[in-house]
Amino acid sequence: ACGGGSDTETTSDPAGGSGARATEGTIDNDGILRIGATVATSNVFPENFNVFGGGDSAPGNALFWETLFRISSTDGSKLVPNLAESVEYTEGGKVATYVLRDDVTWNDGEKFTSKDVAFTYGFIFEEPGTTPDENGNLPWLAKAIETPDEKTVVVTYNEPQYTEDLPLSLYFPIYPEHIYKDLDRQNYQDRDPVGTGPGRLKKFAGQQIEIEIRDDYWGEIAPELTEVHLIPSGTAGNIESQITKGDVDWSQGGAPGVVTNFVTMEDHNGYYYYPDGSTRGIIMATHKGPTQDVAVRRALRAAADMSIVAEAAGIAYTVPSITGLDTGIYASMLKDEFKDPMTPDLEAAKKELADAGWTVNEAGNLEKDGTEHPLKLHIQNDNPAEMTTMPIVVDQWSKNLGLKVAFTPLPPDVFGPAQAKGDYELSLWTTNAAGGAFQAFTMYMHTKIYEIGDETADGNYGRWKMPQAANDAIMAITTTPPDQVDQITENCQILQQAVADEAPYIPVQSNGAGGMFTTKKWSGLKEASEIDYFPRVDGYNNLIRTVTDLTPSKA
Amino acid sequence: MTLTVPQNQETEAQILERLDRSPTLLDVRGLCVDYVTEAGNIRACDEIDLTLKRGEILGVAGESASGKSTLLNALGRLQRMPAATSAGSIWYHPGGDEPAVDLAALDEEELAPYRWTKVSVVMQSAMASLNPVIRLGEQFTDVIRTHDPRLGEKEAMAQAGDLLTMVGISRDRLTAFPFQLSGGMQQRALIALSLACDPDLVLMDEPTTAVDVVMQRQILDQVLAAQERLGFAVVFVTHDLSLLLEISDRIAIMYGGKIVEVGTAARLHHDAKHPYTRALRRAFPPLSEPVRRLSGIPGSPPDLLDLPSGCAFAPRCELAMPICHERPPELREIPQGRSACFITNGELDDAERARQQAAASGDHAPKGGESA
Amino acid sequence: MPRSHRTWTGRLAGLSFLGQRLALYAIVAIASVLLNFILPRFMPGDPATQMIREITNRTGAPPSGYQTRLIKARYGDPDRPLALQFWDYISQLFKGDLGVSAQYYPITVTEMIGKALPWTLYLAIFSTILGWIVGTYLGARLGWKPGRRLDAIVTPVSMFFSSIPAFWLGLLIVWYFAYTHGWFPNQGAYDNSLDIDLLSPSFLLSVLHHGALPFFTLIIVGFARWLFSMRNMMITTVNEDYVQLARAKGLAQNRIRNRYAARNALLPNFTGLAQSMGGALTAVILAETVFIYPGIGSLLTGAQAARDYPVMQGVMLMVIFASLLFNFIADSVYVLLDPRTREAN
Amino acid sequence: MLKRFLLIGKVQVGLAIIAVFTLVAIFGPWFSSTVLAMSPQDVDYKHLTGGPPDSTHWLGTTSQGQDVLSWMLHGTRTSMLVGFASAIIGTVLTIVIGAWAGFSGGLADKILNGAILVFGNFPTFALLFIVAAAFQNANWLLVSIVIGGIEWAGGARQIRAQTMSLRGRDFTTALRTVGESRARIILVEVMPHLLGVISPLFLGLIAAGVNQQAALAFLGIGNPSEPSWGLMINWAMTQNALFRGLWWWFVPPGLALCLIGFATTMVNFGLDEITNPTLSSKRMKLMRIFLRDKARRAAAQAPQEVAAR
Amino acid sequence: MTIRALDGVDLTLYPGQISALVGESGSGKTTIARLFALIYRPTSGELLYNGTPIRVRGGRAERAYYRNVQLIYQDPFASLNGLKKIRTIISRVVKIHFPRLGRAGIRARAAELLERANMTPTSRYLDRYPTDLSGGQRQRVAIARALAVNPKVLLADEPTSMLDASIRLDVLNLLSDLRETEKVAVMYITHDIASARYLSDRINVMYGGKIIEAGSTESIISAPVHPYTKLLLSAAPDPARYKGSGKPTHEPIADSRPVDNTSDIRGCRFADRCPVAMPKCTSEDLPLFRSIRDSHTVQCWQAEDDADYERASSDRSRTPKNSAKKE
Ligand SMILES: Nc1ncnc2c1ncn2[C@@H]1O[C@H](COP(=O)(O)OP(=O)(O)OP(=O)(O)O)[C@@H](O)[C@H]1O
Ligand SMILES: Nc1ncnc2c1ncn2[C@@H]1O[C@H](COP(=O)(O)OP(=O)(O)OP(=O)(O)O)[C@@H](O)[C@H]1O
Ligand SMILES: [Mg+2]
Ligand SMILES: [Mg+2]
Repeated sequence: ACGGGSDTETTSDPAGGSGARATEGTIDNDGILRIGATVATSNVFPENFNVFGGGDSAPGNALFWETLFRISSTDGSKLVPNLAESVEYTEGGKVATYVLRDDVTWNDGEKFTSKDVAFTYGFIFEEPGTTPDENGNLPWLAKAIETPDEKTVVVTYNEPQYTEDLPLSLYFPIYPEHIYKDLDRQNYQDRDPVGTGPGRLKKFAGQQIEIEIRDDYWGEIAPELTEVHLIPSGTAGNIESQITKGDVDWSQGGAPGVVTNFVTMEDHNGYYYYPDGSTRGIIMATHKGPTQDVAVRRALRAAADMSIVAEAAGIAYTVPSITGLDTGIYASMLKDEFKDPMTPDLEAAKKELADAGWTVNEAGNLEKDGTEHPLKLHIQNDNPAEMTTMPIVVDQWSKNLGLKVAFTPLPPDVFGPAQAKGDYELSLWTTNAAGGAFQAFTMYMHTKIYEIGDETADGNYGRWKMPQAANDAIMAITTTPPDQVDQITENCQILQQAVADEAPYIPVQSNGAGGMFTTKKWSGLKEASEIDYFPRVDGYNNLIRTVTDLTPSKA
Repeated sequence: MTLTVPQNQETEAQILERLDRSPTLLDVRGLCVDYVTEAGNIRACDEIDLTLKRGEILGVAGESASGKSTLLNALGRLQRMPAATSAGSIWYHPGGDEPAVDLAALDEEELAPYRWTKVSVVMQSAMASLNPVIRLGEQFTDVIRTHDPRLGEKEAMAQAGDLLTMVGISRDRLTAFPFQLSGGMQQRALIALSLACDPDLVLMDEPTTAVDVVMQRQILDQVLAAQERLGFAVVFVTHDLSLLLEISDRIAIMYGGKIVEVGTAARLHHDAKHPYTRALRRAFPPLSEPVRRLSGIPGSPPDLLDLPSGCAFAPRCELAMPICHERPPELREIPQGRSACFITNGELDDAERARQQAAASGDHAPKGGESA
Repeated sequence: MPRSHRTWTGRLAGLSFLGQRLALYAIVAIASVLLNFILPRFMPGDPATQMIREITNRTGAPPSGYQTRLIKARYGDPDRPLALQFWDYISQLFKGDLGVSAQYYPITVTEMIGKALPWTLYLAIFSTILGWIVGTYLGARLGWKPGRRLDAIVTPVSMFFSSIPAFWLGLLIVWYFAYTHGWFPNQGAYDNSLDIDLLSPSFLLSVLHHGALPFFTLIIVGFARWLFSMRNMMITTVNEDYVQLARAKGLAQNRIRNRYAARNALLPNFTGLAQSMGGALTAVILAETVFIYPGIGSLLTGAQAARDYPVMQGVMLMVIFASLLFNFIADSVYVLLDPRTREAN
Repeated sequence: MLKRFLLIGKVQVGLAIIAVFTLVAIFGPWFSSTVLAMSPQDVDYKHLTGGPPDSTHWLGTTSQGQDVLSWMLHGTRTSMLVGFASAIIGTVLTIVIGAWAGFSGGLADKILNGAILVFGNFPTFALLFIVAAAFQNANWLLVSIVIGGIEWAGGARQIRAQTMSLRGRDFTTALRTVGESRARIILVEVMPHLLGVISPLFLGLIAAGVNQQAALAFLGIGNPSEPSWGLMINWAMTQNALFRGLWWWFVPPGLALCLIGFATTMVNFGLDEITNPTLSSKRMKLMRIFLRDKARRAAAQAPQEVAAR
Repeated sequence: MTIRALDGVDLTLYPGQISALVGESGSGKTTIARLFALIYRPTSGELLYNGTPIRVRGGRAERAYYRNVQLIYQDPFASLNGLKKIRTIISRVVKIHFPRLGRAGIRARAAELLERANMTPTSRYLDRYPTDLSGGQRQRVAIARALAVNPKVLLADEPTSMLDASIRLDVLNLLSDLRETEKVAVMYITHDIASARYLSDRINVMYGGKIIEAGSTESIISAPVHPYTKLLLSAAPDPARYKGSGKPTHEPIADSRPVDNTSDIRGCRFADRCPVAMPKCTSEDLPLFRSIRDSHTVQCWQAEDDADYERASSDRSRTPKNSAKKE
């Protein structure tokens, strides 16, 4: 990955995107950073920053809300202190004690204290207690959250929760108690967010959101940056065109072909792609159809060259290892044989099929014992990159194995429920979540194997029952304190091996954050190796970190 | 309202004398009108020659599709697509010392001063002739004021009111829309309108076919009364020969786009020279004469796209002679009118005619019969 | 009959015509409300389940307990009897409450439509009226003297124009004028940096600049049908007896054309205008998605992508009500124009 | 009448266009697989990011290296299928409802006419949009049923008016007074008279169906695995073809839509010229020629006259 | 709003006779014909056929009725289905009423019918469409169709008014011949009193939904009593009064409003136009006067002082038991 800046040499990394070739800005910097917000097709903003409401909130809310920790983009998703200075787990992971910074103020001038954290976590974890409910589930908290002093918060769980700070850091920012305590939190339309972040809402202009950068922010932000404007960008083409024209400085995402089109269009244009540790892959049903046979699964996996697919997508993503884990982020954890991106092996694929007694018949269907099994690949039709890439996968199966898999894009409403029910043999979805060894395989825990026909499946849509050893390994990770890295790695490698052997899915893409930018006005986006965050517009803390790094381009 | 009824006191001789004295108003020479259609050009008026005197009431009768309306529209320069005057002239004599003008040669702008002040029209369907969305009053005043721009709106309206009263419609109907009047009233309003600019000639195309006999009679009375008072000439087109006989000074009979006979009402009544005229006369049962069995005209009207080479009527004519099938007879002057029949127009000398007639009685029997 | 009396009854006749139309529209409105209520209930899954899955998809994890309970409380109990649900729906509707957006909870649908609708109306009304004026004017010209060279060129060309799907033409125009050449903006109703201020010239100019492409597209695809109907009606009208009579009267050509021919030929085009508003909204909705114009078309497609049924329903209702309103306005104008509806005997 | 209708140039052009598309719908996929040896799904790895028309890909390739021409050929089938199916459904509804209302009179007519008015005043696309969106992933048949089921009101109004006038026409009364049964009057005697109204309605509905389907597919409603013109435009748009300048991807399907619309406009124009001869352009042309000849003749005569004097 | 199109009409048709029905537009002539053809139903009163009341509604009974009574329409261009061949048009009727005739029989019968309508040679017409025929020929086809059932009664509603003068007479003559050859009763409806005189044996004069005067053709023409009949006679064009003949034309005509059928008027509807109206014309019910010498009847006070007429009854339009019958 790379970033463009006035003082760094531009480089080009085939996997990570391509940076701006020009090193100098061309437009007078007016102190305003304009960020393209991906707002579907409508540029009517929701005028609401209450992220605890039911629906989407306005873009840019990450400039107001911050979490206690943030997750490092390197080092196996370590926690990095943010509003909290540290956390300590005691009593076997059942008690978490947070120490907070004391130089933080809300943007209305009030001081940020432990009661804000207690308030926020209080409504996330709900009523404390020690008796199970009718379903036999214990409440999260054993007792109410304590605030011994302004800087300290003590959370007491009923069970060990070493991993709980990951979701908390990803999704649950701290809210001001003095504002929210008397409000109906869920139904409150927050038009004037009081947060700890650097932003203070200037106004909702009809077609953009104007946010001022306050002086009293606890972090550091370039003094030249006075305002951030969030500008809707209806379609991928529009974002690209706006950036190219200099109307927008930076935007998340990248449409298919961005590396070949957009980046070459203007010297100032740049594009990056940072994997975030999660993976998209083709989930194969282990409960029905020919994919019940592990040989078929492995053959399908070995018969497609995902690097060609990645190239066609043109958004500079990388191909993960055969385990589904990104080869960069998980470099330190991956087994040696899995350290490289997955490669096809056509001969092996054919052999697998033949050995297991499968043939591909005239019609291009798998056949065994005289019955044929047509296959369909279902994907959700609203992702342009996947709409571009999956036909190529299908075509490869056809060219390599003679297998005619029907390419079947479906609208989310049809795809989602049917996938949850396990109706599909092949479907494209997120196979590994971001956030460390546990998160990466969390959906395959034995507790998350669902009966077919169930409405939810927690991601294990293929109903893969991992070997007992692997399941034991993942359970062990949850009870291992985060600092015992070696033990975690060991368990993780057991999981890797299980996935490599049983092929519950075909990893396709190292998911992550792509971004387009121009250095006409602002530069300073850093190399992936230099930073421990993702330069993204959404996701708490990332936006602030990114903005912090930006400096005006030299005219 | 009751009108004075025309008394019909003139004798035929008096009528002829009156016409003789009267200066010529319109002189039509060789007028041809074609309908340009995909199937070919239909000549609906062929070499029409006609002279109209001032104050004359000329009736035009004939079967359907014989070209009556076409002729009338051509006289008023009112043809619309696909009709076009293809030849001939319409000389209008303004009277006094002014030279005659050929109306057929004028373009729309040059015609404007002649329209309505010299020649006005009454069309067959009053309902269709009045603009449904303009109040009656305006339809009067616009023409009055166009031709006499000095008049104010008020005076024009007053004049329009007078005209309406003349035909027995109360003047407060000026504010009405045409659809608020009954059919008879519309027809009368149209007649009033035609007189708005004191024209020399009013062209009337079946102004009474859509109404009842009683209403028809009433309208006619009004037209005739106005005509007697104002002295304009009338060309009156209708199917109804009985009616024409009652009101016209002279009558022209049309057949297949040609005028086949012209004569006074009296002459046509008892001494029609053309077999077609006689057949047409017989087609109307009398009201006061004794009833006898009458017969219609055999065969069907000619197809204008495919006219026979000789006289168009010959295929249906009992008296057709060989020559009738060969070339068309000319429309020639005869005493008290004109005729286009070889038997009566004097084109053939007596001997030749006798020879032809002898030949005809040989194979006699009308040809064609029921050919459709 | 005294004059005052006649106009009085005349007015009554006009009113009763409008009354009938109004009754019809009321029925249409009721039907559409009913449809609007019933359709989402035919759809697979209830809104609450929908919403939960939505959140799961977005965040990668199912919503926490408090969120789930909240969602269920908000989107109604699917087990409540349909009649009662309908009653709730209607009484909310009467209060102007179209519900709450699922996508942008807790923002009300009314607020969202309130921001979007003016832009759509602006596009729809002006493009339709401009297209109508252009088409009708050209049609009247061509129909007055048909068959001339201008007619021979303009008519077939506009025939082709009228067949172009608005959304596709929009794409071509965006591609060429906005992307390739950058002469016009490719999204938005005005410059992002401006505030809505109807008195500021720079705002108004910006609105015009941003509206240029959508207007151009809508007018190109819209004007032709008016041109045909006006042209054909004009040709027919010119052949009417009353126009011939006007000619015979020796009136000035202009007067014949305008007062006699065009005025009467215009009437069907007016009815057409009334009926076209619904269709015009359709074209506008499609065009908005192409031009990323912040109207209800964008709102609708956004809502459909996000399965935001409350917004979809609200927008549909607005579209229907708006087109009924236009119908009614045009009917009223028609009554003014055609005395036959007003003063029937 | 029919012959005259078919002789009009506009009608010939219109029908020819529709015929060509129908043929493509029938034989296109076959042509694609045998002559081009390609299917829409085949990927050309040399054109993975889309390429302009060349000798192998006559209409270029999409951004996933698929052949646009193959897409067009298969898309024509879906689009025309929807066009015809929705037109058949719509026409049947149109006839049944319109003729029933027109013939029965009384209460049945009142109710049916009410329905016609309601549907006629309904912004149909709005309805179509919700209904189609409700049936996610609707295949061509369902889309056709929805389109046909919504688009009948305009036609039914015409048919109703026509049947009412036919019912009042003397010949139907005459048939009653010779003892003919009512059903036979409607089906055998009156129906043929409606053909003149029905056939342009049918054509119009084909175009409407094709267009509505395209509009829906363009908005991403309908079945994304059935290639159709609207889907092509939708994919081109969502996959950024506009910005990337892959015009060959979205121009052909739009042109096809234009042509279908153009064809029906032409046919309807021709029909207008038949029912209202004053609109006949052929006649206008003949008239122009006639007047020109007349002017020439007059010009030729004038000098002769001068000479004669 | 109800329009009383017919108001207490008594009308009798006799076999082998032509009865004319004349009257101004809107007086109810067509309504009578359509009543007889069961297209409309009377609101009160009854229709008698051969003395028995007609109470048929659809189906077999209606067919049976149409075997006796047939209607000929005014407009031959509208009354024949333009898309069917003449052969089909005629043989269909034959088939309905004589299904047992068989294919060949029906064929022969169709030809025979055309022959009776003077359409010879029949082969020339059988395979044509109505659009290929002239108006007179079409009307003859319509008559042939009506004859297909061997009707006893022919109702001819202005059968010639759409036809050209030159062919009108042929149709009238055909009707006249049928009266003799088929002994049918013909009701001839017309505006044209001259043609009524030419064709019919009896004339009924209608005004405002009533038959105000009826009698033999001769007596109606030569000795009309009702002022409206007189007006009708004088208004009709008569070639004998040609211009230059010196013959005086008609009497002046009062402003003629069309009859207003919507108001419920007592007495005579013609009173407001009548030159000789008296107060009692509208204040009392109208009596019916009957000629003492023949069947001439008239509803007008003018007959009161006439020695030839006696009072038959008072106006019965208010009494419900009127009948229109055919015998
Ligand atoms: N618009 C037209 N297009 C083509 N032919 C026409 C047109 N109008 C009239 N004709 C033809 O011109 C001929 C004369 O028609 P015209 O209307 O003058 O007859 P007419 O004597 O007035 O008949 P009618 O008594 O029925 O009014 C007819 O053969 C008719 O078919
Ligand atoms: N369908 C109808 N609806 C309303 N009123 C009608 C209808 N048919 C006839 N009338 C009215 O009934 C009265 C008699 O009409 P009818 O048609 O019998 O008259 P008519 O003597 O045949 O007239 P015409 O000579 O014009 O044919 C008229 O006042 C007419 O307005
Ligand atoms: Mg005429
Ligand atoms: Mg009648």
